[in-house]
Amino acid sequence: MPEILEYLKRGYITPEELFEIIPKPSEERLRARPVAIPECPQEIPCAPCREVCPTGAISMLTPNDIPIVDYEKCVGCSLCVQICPGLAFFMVHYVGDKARITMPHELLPVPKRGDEVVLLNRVGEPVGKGKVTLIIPREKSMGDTAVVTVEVPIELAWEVRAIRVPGGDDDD
Amino acid sequence: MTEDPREKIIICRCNDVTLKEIEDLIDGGIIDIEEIKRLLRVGMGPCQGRTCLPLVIGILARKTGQKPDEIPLPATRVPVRPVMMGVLAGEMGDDDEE
Amino acid sequence: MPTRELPKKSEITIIGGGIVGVTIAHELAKRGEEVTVIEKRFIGSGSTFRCGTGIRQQFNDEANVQVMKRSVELWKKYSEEYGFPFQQTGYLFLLYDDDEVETFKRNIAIQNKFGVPTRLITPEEAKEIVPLLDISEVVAASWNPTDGKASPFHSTAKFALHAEEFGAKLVEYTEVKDFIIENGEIKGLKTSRGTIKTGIVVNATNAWAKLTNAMAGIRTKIPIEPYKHQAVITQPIKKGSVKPMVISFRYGHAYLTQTAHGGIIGGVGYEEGPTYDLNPTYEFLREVSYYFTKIIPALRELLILRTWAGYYAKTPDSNPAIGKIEELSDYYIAAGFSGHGFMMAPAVAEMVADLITKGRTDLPAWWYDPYRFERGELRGKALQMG
Amino acid sequence: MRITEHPVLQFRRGRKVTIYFEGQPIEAYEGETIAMALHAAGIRVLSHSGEKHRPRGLFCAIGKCSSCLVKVNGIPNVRSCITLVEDGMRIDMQRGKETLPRTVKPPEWGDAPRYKADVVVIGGGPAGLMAAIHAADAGARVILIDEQPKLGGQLVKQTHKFFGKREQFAGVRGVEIARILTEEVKKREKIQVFTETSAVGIFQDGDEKLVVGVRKNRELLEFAGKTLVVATGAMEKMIPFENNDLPGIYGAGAIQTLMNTYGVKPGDRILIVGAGNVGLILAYQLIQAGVEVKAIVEAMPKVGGYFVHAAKVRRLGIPILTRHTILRAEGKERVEKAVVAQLDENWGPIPGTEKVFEVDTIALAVGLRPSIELLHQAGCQIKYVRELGGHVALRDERMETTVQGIFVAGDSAGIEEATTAMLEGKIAGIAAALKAGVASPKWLKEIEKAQHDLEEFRSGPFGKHVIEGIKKALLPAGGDSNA
Repeated sequence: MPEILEYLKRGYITPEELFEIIPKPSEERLRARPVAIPECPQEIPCAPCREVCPTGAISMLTPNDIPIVDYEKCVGCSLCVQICPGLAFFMVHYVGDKARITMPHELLPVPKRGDEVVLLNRVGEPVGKGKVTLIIPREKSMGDTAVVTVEVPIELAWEVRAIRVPGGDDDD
Repeated sequence: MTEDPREKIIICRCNDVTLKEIEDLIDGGIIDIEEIKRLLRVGMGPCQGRTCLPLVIGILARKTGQKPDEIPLPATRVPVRPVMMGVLAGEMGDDDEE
Repeated sequence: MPTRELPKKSEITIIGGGIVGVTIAHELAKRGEEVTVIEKRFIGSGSTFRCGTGIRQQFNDEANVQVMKRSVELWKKYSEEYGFPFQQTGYLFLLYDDDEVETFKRNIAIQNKFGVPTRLITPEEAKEIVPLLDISEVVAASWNPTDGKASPFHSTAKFALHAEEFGAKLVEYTEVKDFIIENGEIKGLKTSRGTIKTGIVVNATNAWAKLTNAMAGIRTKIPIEPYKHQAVITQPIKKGSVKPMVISFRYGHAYLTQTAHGGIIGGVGYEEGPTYDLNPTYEFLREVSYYFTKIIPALRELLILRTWAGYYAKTPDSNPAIGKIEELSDYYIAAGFSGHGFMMAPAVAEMVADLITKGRTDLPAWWYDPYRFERGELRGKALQMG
Repeated sequence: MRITEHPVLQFRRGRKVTIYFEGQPIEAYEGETIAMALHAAGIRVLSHSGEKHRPRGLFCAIGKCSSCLVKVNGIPNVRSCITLVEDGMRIDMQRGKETLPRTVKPPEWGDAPRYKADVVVIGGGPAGLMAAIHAADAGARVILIDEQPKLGGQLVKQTHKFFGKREQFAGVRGVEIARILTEEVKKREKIQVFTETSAVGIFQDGDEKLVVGVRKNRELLEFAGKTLVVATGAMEKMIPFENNDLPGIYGAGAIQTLMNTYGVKPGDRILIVGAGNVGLILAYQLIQAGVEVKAIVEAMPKVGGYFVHAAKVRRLGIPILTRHTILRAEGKERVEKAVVAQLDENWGPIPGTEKVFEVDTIALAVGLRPSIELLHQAGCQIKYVRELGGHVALRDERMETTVQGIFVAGDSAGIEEATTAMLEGKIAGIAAALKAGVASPKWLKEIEKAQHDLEEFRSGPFGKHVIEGIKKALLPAGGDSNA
């Protein structure tokens, strides 16, 4: 039996594991403008990200290949984040000593711009607080999924992948 | 006497048949699914065996070393859903006074 | 527990492990005979486990009344000795007009002559026995409280168990492929598990009897044909809701009763054949529902869980062929029960065992003479349900 | 316990009515089933079993398992999960086997109305809808029957977006796909739709296939078609563990029905068994419905479903315990606890690794198996194929079974995805129209395109597994299905 990949045992992938599969954008690129990061390491039959990308930045020979983003072509429009059925696309943008993480959000409540939210890592642990800088509500989203951008300390850029909004059911 | 946990594992809900009852029968040499059905009434309730017969096939396969595809699936007969006799007699529901 | 090991030899070999084959083996073994049953699948799997469970003495001819009277005695005796459920909950024939009443009066006279306590009762008395009945069209009923029903599974299993205790061998999952015959004498049988030496063979294969006869090379005309007979069972209801077997010739030759588990079981006279097809049909589903709800209207709210079919191995006069076939020594047949095999089995077993061990029997075996078809001496048609 | 706000779904409830359970008034809404209304009122135990007197409640929620029988207005054995509430309805717990009412009029014989079409499609899920649409477009008069009040099958319970390509609805939520396809069906005058109608048998009637149907459990209908597409979907598997019949243990589909169809919270704290796609998607949907998911346990050493579905629930804090199984449920009349344990190499629980979860609900997402009852009854040759989820009908490349004129599509042909179900439905629908002699041969091209799309969709590692299974179920080409 082939070795079972660690991320399949755990159900999440570490940044180190991810960057063995896809290249990590350069610091320079991360500072230039938001860049799309697919956390989609498994070959599954799915292609909408490639199909919506306005600049053809996502390469994927067949729908069963994993998406690879050409970071230079990526304009940071977030359409892939909006459409991705697996909610596996994120955008990262370094701004000063902060990073802005753009992520899909399909839970209630949907935060408002300026709200402070709890930052969650890939296993749902709170790792700090951050401010919402942008919201694309569901109605305006290409893929019927609200997209939230939060500003986080730069060292958490590759940790934060979800938020908890105060006032939600599981607010603590 | 300690309680056998298998007595609390329900294989057929309709007729309350437990894992123990089925395994005991198989241990006693009854390995024909049709015979198991008739003796325990497993799969003969209102769900018509939908939930339990695949489980029985699994148990049989595990205990007898047969492959699941070697165990014939018991016949499916009409009606494949339980139907009220009055309906089959042709009585129409809507103009029926109750 | 039945085996899959075929013995090398057996004095007597019975082909067919239904209730008839098993009770014959039981009776012979009890008498000290060396006997083996060979069954294609498992004991009872042919038609026995598909039967309607009824056991009645209400027939319309002397022979069947006598045989069934003896059979009920044996059912009672063995159910007590072996501990399987046999309930004398009676048979209730619902009668709807004077002609029917006249016919049943004649039948009752025959039954009473042999001590079967059938009597004509009023519709109100019938409703006391089965309160759910619709008696608005019923003018009388023929009621015998000593008729009954038994579980085919448990009774056959017990007969099998005790047959083995008496030394009989029951070999399951073994198919007889051919007869070994030398100079008109049976020497053995070839089976899917090898050969068995045997001198006496009983054909107890009922629906498959003509195939077995053909295998034995029998030329005597014994017309037994398989007919598809369908049955139905409903979701269980409170026990005691329908105690006796209820029969209505007016409504589709229907018969229905309640099983020990609580479901309403039965069938109607809808029958197809000759055929080996056993697929239940839409027509049956509709007819059985209509007729059953005519007899017991409350059944209309009850869910049908399953239908299935078994064989009525029918002869032209609906009586079985029981006896020795002379063109081959020693070959016996007990088949063609036309839907009565389960109820008759214990008496038939006695009859066949008598014929094999003593060459004669006190029971009226002549009525079932296998040669009557060839001679054109058909019996009066046996009263057949369904 | 009704859900009022949901991130994806909107619940439009009917008029408020009162029903009585064991004499107690309970608030319900028109359009709800009895079981849903009782569940919303916190009632879990609906009966005690006939033989061993064990408490029983809802399990499948779609009228198949008969675990939810109650007495309604004096009539026993009513499946509460598929019977709609009516104002003033009296519901009582069923205690073993019940008596029948004594004074009832016998029903009169009535001939069932017979509806005729070129193609009869059984099942209005993704496969059946696509079969009906394409058969109609290819020129066939179509009858489409489905058991549920709404078309869409399991799609109506899916809040997640689908995979695949955009022309195959990738990126669109299941509920939305159901709505789009239902609209497409309604647009076509050639399609006659019968909802709340169960097919109870298939018969050959001369040259025609006769499907016997029962509408709303009370009305007998007959559907005759030249050809037939069976797209009856799947059924959830059950697993043996102690007290696996305790009220509060539900199939994943039942939980989706509760929360996504009827807006009723299945419970407050839940354990999910199974980390395949169904279990993972269910976990996410539960969070969306405001239910606390304690954990997902999975017997395999890895997540069986798509990784992205797992990552989605992990980052919301839900643990996935691989190599774990459920040992038993505990509770008097309903689930109070779930005990799980780690598994060793031989799939045996390791003593001392038991973990107890305080939950009121256990969701079983341990796999699906094809619903083949009608195909089996109709005489189609059936084979056990592990890769396809269980017993399936043998079929050729156009989805025709061994019974000429009976086609199969979707999960009832083998457990896969809604996307492949839709493609198979398209193939079966067109092939059924061709076989019925009403479609022009140019439609063969559309079949080829769908076959190509299927091939593409299945070209990854997940599809390989399915392809292995399909090989085992595929009849040799060159049958006379090329009519």
